[in-house]
Amino acid sequence: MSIQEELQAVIKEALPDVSCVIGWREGPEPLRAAPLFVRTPADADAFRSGYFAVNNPAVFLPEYKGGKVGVVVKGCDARSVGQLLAEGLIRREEVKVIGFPCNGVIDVDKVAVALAGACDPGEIQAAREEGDELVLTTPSGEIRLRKTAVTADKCGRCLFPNALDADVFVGDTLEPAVSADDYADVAAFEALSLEKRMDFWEQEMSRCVRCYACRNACPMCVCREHCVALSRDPRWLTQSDGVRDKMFFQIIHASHLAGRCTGCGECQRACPARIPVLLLKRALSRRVEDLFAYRAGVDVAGPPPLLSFALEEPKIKERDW
Amino acid sequence: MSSQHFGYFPGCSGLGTSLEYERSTRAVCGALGVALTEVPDWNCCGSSPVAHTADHALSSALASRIFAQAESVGIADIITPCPSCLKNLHNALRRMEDPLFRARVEALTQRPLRRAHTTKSVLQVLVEDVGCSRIRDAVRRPLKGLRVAPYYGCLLTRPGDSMKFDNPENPVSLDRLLESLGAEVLPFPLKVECCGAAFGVPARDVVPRLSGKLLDLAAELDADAVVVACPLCQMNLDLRQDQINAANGTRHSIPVPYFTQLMAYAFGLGDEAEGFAKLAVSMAPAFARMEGRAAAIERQEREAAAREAKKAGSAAEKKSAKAASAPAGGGL
Amino acid sequence: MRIGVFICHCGSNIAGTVDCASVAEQAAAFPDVVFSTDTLYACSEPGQDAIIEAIKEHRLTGVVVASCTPRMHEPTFRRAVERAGLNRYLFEMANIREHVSWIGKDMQANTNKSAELVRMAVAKLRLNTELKPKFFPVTKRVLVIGGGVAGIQAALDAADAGLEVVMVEREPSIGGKMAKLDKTFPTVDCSSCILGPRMVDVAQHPNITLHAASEVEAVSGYVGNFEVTIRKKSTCVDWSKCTGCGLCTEKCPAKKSYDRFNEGMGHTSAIVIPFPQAIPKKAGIEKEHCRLFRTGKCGVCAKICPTGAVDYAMRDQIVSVKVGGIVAATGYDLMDWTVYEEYGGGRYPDVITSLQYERLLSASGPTGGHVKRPSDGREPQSVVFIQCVGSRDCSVDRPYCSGFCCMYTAKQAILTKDHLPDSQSYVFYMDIRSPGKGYDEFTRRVQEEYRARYIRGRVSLVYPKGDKLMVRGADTLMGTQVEVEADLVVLAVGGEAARGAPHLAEKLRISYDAYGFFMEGHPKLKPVETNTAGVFLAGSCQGLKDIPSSVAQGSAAAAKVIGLLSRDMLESDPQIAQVNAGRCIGCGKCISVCPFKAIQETEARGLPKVEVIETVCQGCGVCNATCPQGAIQLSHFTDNQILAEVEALCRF
Amino acid sequence: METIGLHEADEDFIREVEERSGQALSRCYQCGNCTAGCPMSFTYDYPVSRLMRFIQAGRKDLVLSARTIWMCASCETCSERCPNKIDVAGVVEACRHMACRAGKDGVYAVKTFWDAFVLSVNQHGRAHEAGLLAMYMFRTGRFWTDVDLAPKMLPKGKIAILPHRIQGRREVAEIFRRFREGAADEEAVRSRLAAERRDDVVAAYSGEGCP
Amino acid sequence: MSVLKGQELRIIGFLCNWCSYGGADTAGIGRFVQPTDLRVVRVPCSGRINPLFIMKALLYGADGVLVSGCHPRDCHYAEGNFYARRRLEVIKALLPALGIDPRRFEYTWVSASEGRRWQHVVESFTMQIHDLGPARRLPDAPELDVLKMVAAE
Repeated sequence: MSIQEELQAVIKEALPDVSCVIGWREGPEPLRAAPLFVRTPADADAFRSGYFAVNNPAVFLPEYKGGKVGVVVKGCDARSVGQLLAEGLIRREEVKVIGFPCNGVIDVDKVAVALAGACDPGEIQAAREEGDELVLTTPSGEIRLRKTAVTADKCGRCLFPNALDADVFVGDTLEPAVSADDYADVAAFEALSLEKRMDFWEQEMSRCVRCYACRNACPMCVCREHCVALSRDPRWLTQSDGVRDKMFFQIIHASHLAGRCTGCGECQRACPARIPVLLLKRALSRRVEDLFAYRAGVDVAGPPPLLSFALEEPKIKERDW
Repeated sequence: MSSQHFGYFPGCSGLGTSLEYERSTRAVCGALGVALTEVPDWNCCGSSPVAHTADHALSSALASRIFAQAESVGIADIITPCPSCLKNLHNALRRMEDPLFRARVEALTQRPLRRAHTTKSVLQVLVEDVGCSRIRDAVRRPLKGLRVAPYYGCLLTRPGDSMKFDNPENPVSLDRLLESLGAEVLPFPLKVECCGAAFGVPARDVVPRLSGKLLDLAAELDADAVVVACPLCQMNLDLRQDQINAANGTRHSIPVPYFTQLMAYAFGLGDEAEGFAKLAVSMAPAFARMEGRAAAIERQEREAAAREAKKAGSAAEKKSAKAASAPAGGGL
Repeated sequence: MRIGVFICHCGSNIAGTVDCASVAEQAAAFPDVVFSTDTLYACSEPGQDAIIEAIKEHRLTGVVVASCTPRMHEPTFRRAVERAGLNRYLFEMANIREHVSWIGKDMQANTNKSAELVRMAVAKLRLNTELKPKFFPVTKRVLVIGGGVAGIQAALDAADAGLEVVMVEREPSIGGKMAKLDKTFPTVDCSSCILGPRMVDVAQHPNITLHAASEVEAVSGYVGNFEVTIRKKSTCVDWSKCTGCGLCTEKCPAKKSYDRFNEGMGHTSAIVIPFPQAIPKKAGIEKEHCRLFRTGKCGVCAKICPTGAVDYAMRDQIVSVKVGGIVAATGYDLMDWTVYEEYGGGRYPDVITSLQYERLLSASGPTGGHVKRPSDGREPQSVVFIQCVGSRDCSVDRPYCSGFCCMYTAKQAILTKDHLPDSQSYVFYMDIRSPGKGYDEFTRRVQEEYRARYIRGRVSLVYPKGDKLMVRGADTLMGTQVEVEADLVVLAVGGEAARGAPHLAEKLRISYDAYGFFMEGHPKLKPVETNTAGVFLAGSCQGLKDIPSSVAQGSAAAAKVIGLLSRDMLESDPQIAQVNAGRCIGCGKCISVCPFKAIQETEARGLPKVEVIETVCQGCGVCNATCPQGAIQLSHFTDNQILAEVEALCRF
Repeated sequence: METIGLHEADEDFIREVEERSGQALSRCYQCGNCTAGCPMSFTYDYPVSRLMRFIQAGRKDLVLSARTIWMCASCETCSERCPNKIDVAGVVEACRHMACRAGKDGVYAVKTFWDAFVLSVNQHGRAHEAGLLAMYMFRTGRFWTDVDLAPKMLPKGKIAILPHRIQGRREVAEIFRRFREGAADEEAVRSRLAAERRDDVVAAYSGEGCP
Repeated sequence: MSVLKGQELRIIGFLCNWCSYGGADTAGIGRFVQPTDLRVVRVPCSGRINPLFIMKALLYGADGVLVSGCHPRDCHYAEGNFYARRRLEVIKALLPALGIDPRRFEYTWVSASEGRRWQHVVESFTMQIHDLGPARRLPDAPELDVLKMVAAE
C-alpha cells in the first residue's frame, strides 16, 4: 500500500470522530494541489499527498476552534500546528493530527525557470513524479526535469521532514538532509550593502498590489478580518499606494510573526507578485533562535519568547553607553 | 606547559648590583620548572631616569625594542625580577594601546610590534602561575624559626588599577610565599613605603631617612631579615646600611636578602644560587638565630604532641569502656 | 476640536533661549488651533486665569501648554482646565524647559524644537477623549518599614491621628542607629533618654502592631490597597511566651559571641536581648554563635527558660496585611571602611569606627562608659579622629558628603574630654560642615573650650609603632606633612544606603539613585513623596540626614499618609487599557503579559473576548503593544495618539 | 610674600599640564592627602598639594622651577590614595617633562645623575652603573660619592668595571637620535599619519580631551 | 518648519514616564547641555512601546530612534521593561534586512536620577546619527499629495 493509500485509510478511520479532515486533492492546474475537506468517507478518495501537496492546511484550523477536526500535515505544516497549539489558538483535544514523511514539495516558479522557454508552464497538461525526476506532459511531448532543480527552497533546509507530535504517523520516518538551519539566505542578503538592500526592497515592493494574499496564506495570521492593515483605529497604514506603506505592511507582518513564524513560506508562495517576503520573517527568526534558543512550532514547551521574559538575559548584550 | 614558559628580562642591575637576585631567580625558576628564555641582546628598559626626564615616547621606545627582540625568538610574555623595569615595560604596553602614542614610538624604533604582549614580575609568576603549594612541595630546608619582615617597596603593585597584582596598599603575596618556605612572617606595616629609590646617589639625606625608618621598624619587630623584591630597595637597605647607621646614629645589622635567595636556600640549590656572600650584611647570624628558634619550636611541638596523644588515649579508653558497657548490639 | 495654545516664558527660564512669541505664532497655524499666545508664567494665578478665560472666550475644547515638565505642573493645569469646564484629559503639555531651554543654548534651534514639540502635543490632543475616573475604597492602615527614629516618628504621628499602623523592623529591636548613640549633638543630651520613651510609646500604642526581626517579603497592589507579605524571621524564641527576664542570656555558655548591638566592642551570649531598653524586650538566638546549632550539643536556654519559650525548631512565619499607604524609613548603614588598607583595613584593633566609639562612650555599653582601648583596655591619652572616611571620596565611589560626621565628631571630641580630662583629641577634617541651629557654635566650642586640635587635611597612613599608632597626615593650612602619635584612632565613617535598600525599592516599585538612596518625588516640592502613589519616605533612606531632619521627615511622611487615608474613596486613574470588543479575537496574549492580572477572559455572542478590570489596571500599556490587532488600547496613550506624535515629526 | 594676581593665571599652562598628564586638575579639592603620604615631602620646597594648587592657579614659572618636581621619587603613593583619583605623580611628571623642555636646570645633582644614566644607555644600550656613577662624580665634582661602598661591592663582583655593550647599541643610539630630531613629536607624527591616510588613528585623536 | 537644515537630524525618542523622562528632566534641571535634535515622545512604560512605532518612525522620516526605560528590575510596572528588552532586541534584527543601518536605533535604560547618563546617551546617540547622516527615505505614492490638496480645498 502506498503512503497515499494508507493516509486515505487513516482519514476514513478518523472521520466518525471529527467533523472533517483537511488535506489535498488534485487542483485545476496539474502542478498545484488544492485543499480538500473530507467530510464523508467517499471524499477521501480524492485525497492526494506527495510532491504537489504544497499548501499548508494548518491555515484553516483556527476557524474550526470549538469542534474537532482532523488535519493531514507535512513536517512544516506540523510546526504551524504546534505553534498554534502553543499559543492556545487551537486546542490539542480538538485536533487530530495525521502526519507522514515528506520528501519535499514543488516550487512552481522554479518550474518556469527550469523549462527555460521549452514550453509555457500554462500548457502543461499533466505532471507526475518518477524517482528523482518530475515528468511533465505537454502538447509537444514529455519534458523531464530534475526534482532538485524545482523543489522549494524551504525543503532544502528542512529539519523536520516528519510531522512532529502527530496522533497518527503513516510511513517510515526520514532523516533530515541538513543538521541545522544556517540562514544562509539571510546572510547572503545581508552581505549586500545597505544601499543595495534598500534598492532591492524598493524595487520588489513596487510590484505589491496590497492584495494581502501573503497574510491570508499565513497560518499564524489569526486576526483575519481584524487585521490592522484594514483598520482606522488603530490606523497604522494609510490607503496610499506608495512603496513606503507597502513595505510597512510587510514590516507589520514580520513583527507580528517574530518568534511565531515557522518558516512554512506560504506568504511568499502566495504572493502573485513573487516578492520574497519570507526573508524578513527569517531575519527575525534567526535572531529569536540566537537569543532565546526558540524555534517556533518546535520548542513549544515554554511560553513564546516575546510573551515572556527572563530577569537576566544572558544572550542579550546591551550597549554599554 | 606553555604557561610556564616566559621571556626573561634580567635588567641592567642584574649584571651588577643585583647579581644575586638575577642568579637566584634563574635557579629558583629552574627548580620549579619555569622555563626562562632570555630576551636576546636586550637593552635598558628605559626605566625611571629616562621616563623621568625625557618623554614617555622615548622610554617606551626602549621598552618596545625589548618586546621586538622577544618577538624575534617567538616570545610575547616577558617577566622581570626588577619592579622598576616592570613598571616601565608595563607602562609602555599600556600607553601603546593608544594608536597615536604607538605611532610615535614606532617612529623612534622603526620596528612595529606584531604581537600582543604581556609583562609580569617574577614574584607574580611564582605566586600566581606556580602557586604556593608547588613552592611548598619544593622546600627541602624549611625556614622554620626565621623571623622575616616582607618589604615590597613602592613600585611592585602600583598603580593598582593597571598593575592588577595583589592589593596595592596591603599586598600579601610575598607574605604567603615566605610562609610557604616555613618562615615566620611578621606584620610589616610599612611594606609599601618608599625606601628613597634612586636618590641614594644624588641626594644623600633621603635614604638614611626613609630606609632608616624601615630598618627601625624591622628592628623593633625583632626581625632576623628584611626580605625584598627590588634591587633599588636592596641596595638602599643593605649596601647603604652603614651610611644609614652613621647618619641616624643607629647600629642596625639586619640582612636584606632577596626572596629568591631564601627560596634557593630552602630548595637547597647550593651556595652559588643562594648568593648570600654577595650581601653586605651577612645572613649568617640570622640563620644561627633561626636554628636556635627552630630547635625550641620542635621541642615544644614534641611536648604538645605527647600531651595530645595522652589525652586522646585516655579519651579512647573512656569511649571503649563506654561502648563495652553499652547495652544490646554492642558486640566486641 | 478648538485648541488653544499657551507658550510659557517661565520668566527667563524659557524665554532666555526660546523665542516664545515666535513659537506661539507658529502654533497658530497648526491644525485645529484657534487661539495661541505666550504668557509670562502659565502656572501662576493670572496665568491660569488667562487660560480659563481663553477657554470661555474662544470656546476652546482642548488646551496645550508649553512650559516645564508635565511631571511638575500637569496636575496644576489639568485642574485649571477643569475649572473652566473642560475634561482634564483634553489637555496636553509640551516640555520646552527641561527638554529645551535648559539643555540647549542655540536660540534658533530651541525655538524650532519648541514649535515642533507643540506640534506634537497638538497632534496628540486632537485625538484625546474625555476620561472619567472611577472611585474605589481605601484601606485605612499604614505600613512603616524601619523602626529607627524616623520610622518611630512617622508611626506615632499616624497612630495618633487614628490610623492603624503596622511597623516592620529588620532587627530584633526598634531604635535604629540612634539607640546606639551615647549623646546627641549639639545639646549633648542622652540619646536613649530622648528615644527610649518614644520606643515605649510604639510598644504601647493601641493602634500600632510591631513586627520586629521581620522583613517585607513582597508588596503587591496599589495606592489605597497594598497587599504586603511580611516574613517574621525565626528567633527560636516564642515571643508570646518570652517575658524578657534574661535568665537564658545569663546561663548561655557561648559568652564570647559577637555583640552586634555593641558593634563588636564587647561580647555577648548567643541567646541575647540586644540591649536593656530593647523594644520588644525579647530574647532571640543568633544561630551562627549558638552551640546547639554549631555542635548539636547544648540546649541550656531551653532547660532554663521559666516559660518554655525556647523553640529550636521554630520556622520563619509569613504574615499578610492590607494597607493603604507605605512609609519607607530604612535608614542607613556605615560604609565598609576596611577598603582603606592605608588605615589598616581592620587589622589594627585600636582603629575603630565612630559608631563603635559611641558604644565605648555609652554608660550602657560594654565598658560601662569607661573609654578603654580595645587592644589592651588602657585609657587612651591621645585620640585622633579622621573625618571623611568613605565620604567625599571618589576612589571608593562615595563622592557625597555624609552630612552628619563633622557634627558627631565634634560631639565625640567633647565627650572624650569629659571622660578623660587629661586626654588630647586631634581631628583631621577637610571642611567643617555645620549648617544647623547651634551647630557651628558647637564646633567652635570643641576647639575653644575643649581644646581639640583641628587639623585641616586628610590622613594618608595609620600604622602601629610599638603600642601606639602613628597617624601621618597633612596640615594644608601650614602646608606640611604632620604626624601624630595616637593611642586610639576613631574613623568618622560615612553612611551609605541601608543594606538591601535597592532590593526593597524594587519591591515597592520606587526609584533609587546610584548609591541606593530612594528617590523623592521632587527634590524640593515632594521631599517625602515618591513617584509611586501611596509610598512615602522618611529619614536617611532618602539621603543621609541627622536626627532632627529625620524626625521632621517622619512627621512629614505621616502627614502625607494621614492626608491620603483621610478620604474614604480614592479616584482611580482613567488612563487605563480599554478593549474594543469588536476587534478582539480572544487570543489572550494580553492576559498572559499583564503584570497585574488586570485582564480576564469573557464572551460576547458566543465568541471569546477579554475585558479589563478597571481598578486593577495600572496603565502600563504592555497589553497594547502586545495585541496584534490593536484591539486593546491604553486610554490617553493609544496607538493613534502616539502615531500622531510620530507623524507630526516625520511628515516634516 | 608676594600678592598673586589670580586673574593672571596662565590658562595655556593649565591646559598643557592637563593634556600631558591626562588628569583633570579641577578635580583636586585640596584635601592634602598627597602631601600627607609623600615620603619625599621633606626634600621639597613646596608640598605636592600646594604644587597642585599652583598649577590650578596657573603659576607656570613657579611650578616649573620648583624643587619638588625633581625630588619626586615616583612612588605613586599620592596617586594611589587620592580621593579624587587624580594621578598626582603623573601630573608632577608632566611638569618635570615640561621643565626639561623649557631648559630648566632643576635640582642640579638629580638632573645630572639622570642625565648620566640616559647618556650611558645611549652609549652602551644598557645602563652601566660604574660608568654612570663616574660620569656623575666627574660632572658634579662630588668625587666622594659612595666611595665607602666600593670596598663592599668590588670584592663581591657587584661592580662591572667595563660596560656591557650590546650588539644593538647602534639601534638604541638611533632611537635616541630620532628622538632628538623630533621624530616622535606629536604634531609630526600626526601629520605623517594623515599623509599616510591612516585616518582611523588621526580621527581617534582629532577630538578634544586627553588621550 | 523642519529640522534645521545642515544642523539637526530627525531623532525621535520614546521615553518611559517614570525613569527616563525623569532622567531627561534631571538633566535639564542640572542644565546638562545636549544636542538639540532629539524630540521626546512620552509613554507610560517602555513596555508600551510597540516596536512598530520605531519602524514607523524610521520608515517615515526619522534618521534615528532612541528608546529609554527604567533599568531592568526597576520598572514602575514591575515587568514592562523586561518585555520591552526582548521586543526591542528582536526588532533590531529587522533593520539590516531592510537595508536600514541598525545603528539608527538604540535602546537603553536611564533612571530618574541619572541626568548625567542621559546627557551622555543623548550626546553619543546624536553624534552616532550625525556620523551616519540623513537616512534614505522610501518614496510615498505621488498621488497622495494630490489627494491631500483636494482634501485641503
